[in-house]
Amino acid sequence: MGEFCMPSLGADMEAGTLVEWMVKPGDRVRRGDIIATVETQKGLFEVENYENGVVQELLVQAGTEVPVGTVLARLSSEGMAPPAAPSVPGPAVAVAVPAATEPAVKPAPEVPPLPPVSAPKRVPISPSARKLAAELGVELGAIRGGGPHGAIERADVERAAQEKKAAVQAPGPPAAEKPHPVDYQSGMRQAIAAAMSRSNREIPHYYLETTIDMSAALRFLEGENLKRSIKDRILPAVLLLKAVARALAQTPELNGFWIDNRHQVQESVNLGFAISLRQGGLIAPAIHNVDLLSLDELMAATRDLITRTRSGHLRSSEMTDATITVTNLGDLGVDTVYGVIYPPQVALVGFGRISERPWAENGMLGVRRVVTATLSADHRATDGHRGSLFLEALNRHLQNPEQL
Amino acid sequence: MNGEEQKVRTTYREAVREGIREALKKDERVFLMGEDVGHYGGCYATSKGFLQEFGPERIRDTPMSELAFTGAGIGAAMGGMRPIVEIMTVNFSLLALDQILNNAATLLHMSGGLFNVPLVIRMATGAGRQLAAQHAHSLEGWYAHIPGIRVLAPATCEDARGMLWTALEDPDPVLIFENQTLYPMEGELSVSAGAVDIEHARVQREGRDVSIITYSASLYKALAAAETLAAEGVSAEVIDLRTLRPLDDATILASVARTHRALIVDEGWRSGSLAAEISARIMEQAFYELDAPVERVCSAEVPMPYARHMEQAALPQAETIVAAVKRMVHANG
Amino acid sequence: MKKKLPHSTADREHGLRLLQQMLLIRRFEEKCAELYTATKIRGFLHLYIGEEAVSVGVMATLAPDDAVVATYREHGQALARGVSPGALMAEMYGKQEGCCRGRGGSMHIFDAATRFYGGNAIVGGGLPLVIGLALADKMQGRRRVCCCFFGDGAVAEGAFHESMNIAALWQLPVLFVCENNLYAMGTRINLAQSVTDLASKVSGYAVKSEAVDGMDVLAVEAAAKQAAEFVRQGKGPYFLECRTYRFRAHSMFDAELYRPKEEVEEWKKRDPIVLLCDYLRKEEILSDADLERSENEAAREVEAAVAFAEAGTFEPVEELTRFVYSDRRTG
Amino acid sequence: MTDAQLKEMVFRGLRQIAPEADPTLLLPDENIRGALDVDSYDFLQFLIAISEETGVEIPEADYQKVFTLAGLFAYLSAALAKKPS
Repeated sequence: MGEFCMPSLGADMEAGTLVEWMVKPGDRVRRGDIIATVETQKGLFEVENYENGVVQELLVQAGTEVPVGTVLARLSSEGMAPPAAPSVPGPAVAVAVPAATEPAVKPAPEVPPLPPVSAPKRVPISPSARKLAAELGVELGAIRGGGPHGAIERADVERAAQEKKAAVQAPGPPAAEKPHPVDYQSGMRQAIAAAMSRSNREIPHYYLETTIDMSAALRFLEGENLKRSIKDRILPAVLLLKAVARALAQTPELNGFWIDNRHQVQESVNLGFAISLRQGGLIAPAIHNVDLLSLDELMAATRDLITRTRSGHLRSSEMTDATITVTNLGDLGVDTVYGVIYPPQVALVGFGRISERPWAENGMLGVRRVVTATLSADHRATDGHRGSLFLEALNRHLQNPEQL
Repeated sequence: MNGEEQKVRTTYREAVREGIREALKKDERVFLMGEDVGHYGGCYATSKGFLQEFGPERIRDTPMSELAFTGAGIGAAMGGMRPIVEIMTVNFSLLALDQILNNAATLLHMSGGLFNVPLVIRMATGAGRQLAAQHAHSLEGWYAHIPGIRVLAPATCEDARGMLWTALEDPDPVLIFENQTLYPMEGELSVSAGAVDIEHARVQREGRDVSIITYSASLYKALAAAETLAAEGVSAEVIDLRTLRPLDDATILASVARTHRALIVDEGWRSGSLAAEISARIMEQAFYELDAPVERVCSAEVPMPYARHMEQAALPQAETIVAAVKRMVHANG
Repeated sequence: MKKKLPHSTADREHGLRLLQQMLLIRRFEEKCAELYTATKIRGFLHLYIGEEAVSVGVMATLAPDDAVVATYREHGQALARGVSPGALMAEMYGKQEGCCRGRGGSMHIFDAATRFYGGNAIVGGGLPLVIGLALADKMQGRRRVCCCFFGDGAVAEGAFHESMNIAALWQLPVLFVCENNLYAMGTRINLAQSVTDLASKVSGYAVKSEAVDGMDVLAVEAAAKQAAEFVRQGKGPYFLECRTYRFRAHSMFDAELYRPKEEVEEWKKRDPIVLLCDYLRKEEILSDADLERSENEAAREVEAAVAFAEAGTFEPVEELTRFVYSDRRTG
Repeated sequence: MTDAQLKEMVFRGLRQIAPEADPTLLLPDENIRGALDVDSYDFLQFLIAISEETGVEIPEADYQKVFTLAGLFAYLSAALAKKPS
């Protein structure tokens, strides 16, 4: 079933008004036929069809303005003998551009208000003089500024230091204590603290756990990676991310938010990928539309995201768009992770270490490389049965890695 | 003689001419192209006698088509030559700015690294000869804004003689600006003078109280100002930038860290000038070394007038430099 | 009215190859239009549909080490010159597997192997470049043709007049190919040129010139062969005006308010591909099976190009400043 | 590539992925990833850097052999000895 969408006719075209349909339901259309006219700020355009088929349904009447990508009509391809030249199976015309609905408004995490600053009378002082005063342990209040508008300059500080030394004759100036390093983490630490405590306060967590045999998945991955140069090698974590995205198709209610006591399931699958920062602290920016990405695209997106996270170049959308978070502590040798959900999301998937463990199967005992996958979920939005369906689907996808 | 290098008297013009001549002799891919470079011997006589010595193939007079012969220089460079394009003055280079910006500076990056443009373009620049507004621009700062090209401003005979060869060896386009008032300037060159580095600025005069940062013809006004200030107990350091892109931040910042004051002298107009860029970099990277705001002495923001007294009033002068430094240093009352 | 075509005898393979090249360009450009509406290709996109005979006819007469400089409507030149469709499509997808790592896009296609010195988005911007390339060849004693494609719009630019004069003055080996498609974006030629017969217009520069029917690939090829030979023998520049027409808008976002639909339909009757097919059928060179094979071949190449582009990857942002200066130099 | 160059290259690569750690303190048979708190992503970047410098692409199956400095050096010198210089 093909979809005919409002085409983008120019780099700066946001929307178009459908002026007139040139076809009606039941009409046969071929590649290259003009099936509608569209009005944009640049003028009237004849819009070309790209898929052979039969018009099933016109979804938008003449005269309405819709954003680029909106589905205008449905075409079916049955009843059409394939043309002599095979129709080029180029990408489906209808790109599933997520309808530009208003993203649900997410309340900003509370940040404690800044304490009011009492404003002492500001003494103008040159930066160099301020630094020198600190080095020489000279009190700024004690210096008379000789610069413009009474500004304090190096000369003033040097003179004050001389006077102080002469007056006190104390043994050597006091050692300037080492300025304590500013803890740049404090901002991030506060934000994490606020989110986590709100999560525990408001979200009734339930936890589910399952152990997944990773042999098939890892064998597949090792095979795939041998075909690729090391630069394009795919990490096991990427396989797990893709499996989570695919499993969510079975239980879409785990992919979304709980806001104003309403469960808001999201259509696009944006996985929050927990990345640890070397100096401590953790950020879980979103990888968008993981369900639409191939393994190679997902690996590239992950690599780009980690690099930009570590260099502090994240986009605001990546900080707020995650619809579910995945935390993978496999590197640190932890078997099981019972994670805390990032509000307002309604679920969090955790993966522990991939390790060799004894495995019993149809009466035989063997050794398999396994991983423990856990689901923390918000009991207001889903219940254990749906959670276990998700984990079961996750396991099934990892047993058929080729389809990921 | 304590084995000190044997020196010879010369002029800036002669040094430029020798630089071109040496390049033409050392590499047969090198050729000179521009208006009146051949039969006329060069508008500033920097290629006098070359037509006879090297012939019309390598000393090419061009029609008055700055855009086309500059573009031809770019094409020839891509075709394996090492052209020296002479645009008579920066004032006429505005016609060729499209080729310089959209082709020369951009091709390597836009083609994903496929094509280099090993081209040198020389232009006269600056005011001071009563040539009035259309022939007295100082637009090096514009070109120093463009990623993909290098911009040089030789102030001394040594640099006028030695920068060209290093520029010709550079795989990327290099622009060399020669202030027209410098051509008759006398100076000394060692007999074995040759190629010089084009990456670093140079401290021309050491000092403790202020760093005067400048380039090209303004260098000599700054040195004159420094002498006057010395007599009044103010020790001024003078830095010759030599390269306007990339700027040698290290030398600039090291100097400011010593003197805690910076004055930039730039013949361009103040707004959006190269001086503005240098001032911003000092504020960004040496803020805690500053004991006074960074000052700038630039040309007055007027079209350059013809009358001599008016033109001199518009241009940076040693006196204005001295006044600015005094303000910064004696601000202490 | 029987279309009169020059009777130069194209042998069977040569005729089919010309057809194959034109078909590839036509299907490639149609796919670009589709991908643009699906937001896979962005920015500006100028399609070559209708002018295929010019690039295919001229490229057939150029040698591998001749140089080519073109404009922003250069997909036809690039494909006819041998740039891989995959590298071209990936470039428009902004992927680093593109011919310029995704940095140039549709208007700035470059290729070192085929000495394709680019698309150029400044009207007339390539003309000074080509005379420089020709000057380098001449000074180094190489017998090569430097071929430059440009439109009737460029004829109004200063760069054109300055370049024509220098090319004639210094007798440079330049083949100027003017694709006169009657419109400079939205300005018809009679509203832009005092003399619209461009071939005769350039006689003022003492440059050998000729006009040819730009819809007839065999005519273009014959004229281009003669022109290229003239230039290769060092007899100086040659100006070949190809009178052609573009069937699609100037670019993707152009409502074509400036030209009547009837005029477009009239020119479509002389579609260069249809003209060649009619001729080859009349000469019993082309069978229906040949045409179908050719269509399938074109479809396969376009499909492969799209797949290559889809599978491409994005250049890491860390490479942003690479190639601003040469790696050897950047400190 | 001499042993000294190999050592210098490996340490440079380790400093790249663990800037604040000091790789020279690593014992020959200590687990690099554990000691320097290096996750699988960073370890892959490290191997990519090594492959760019030496041309040796270490397959996943051999990861076990290169978790320690001693193992890594032995593996690389063996691989380099086999490769035609």
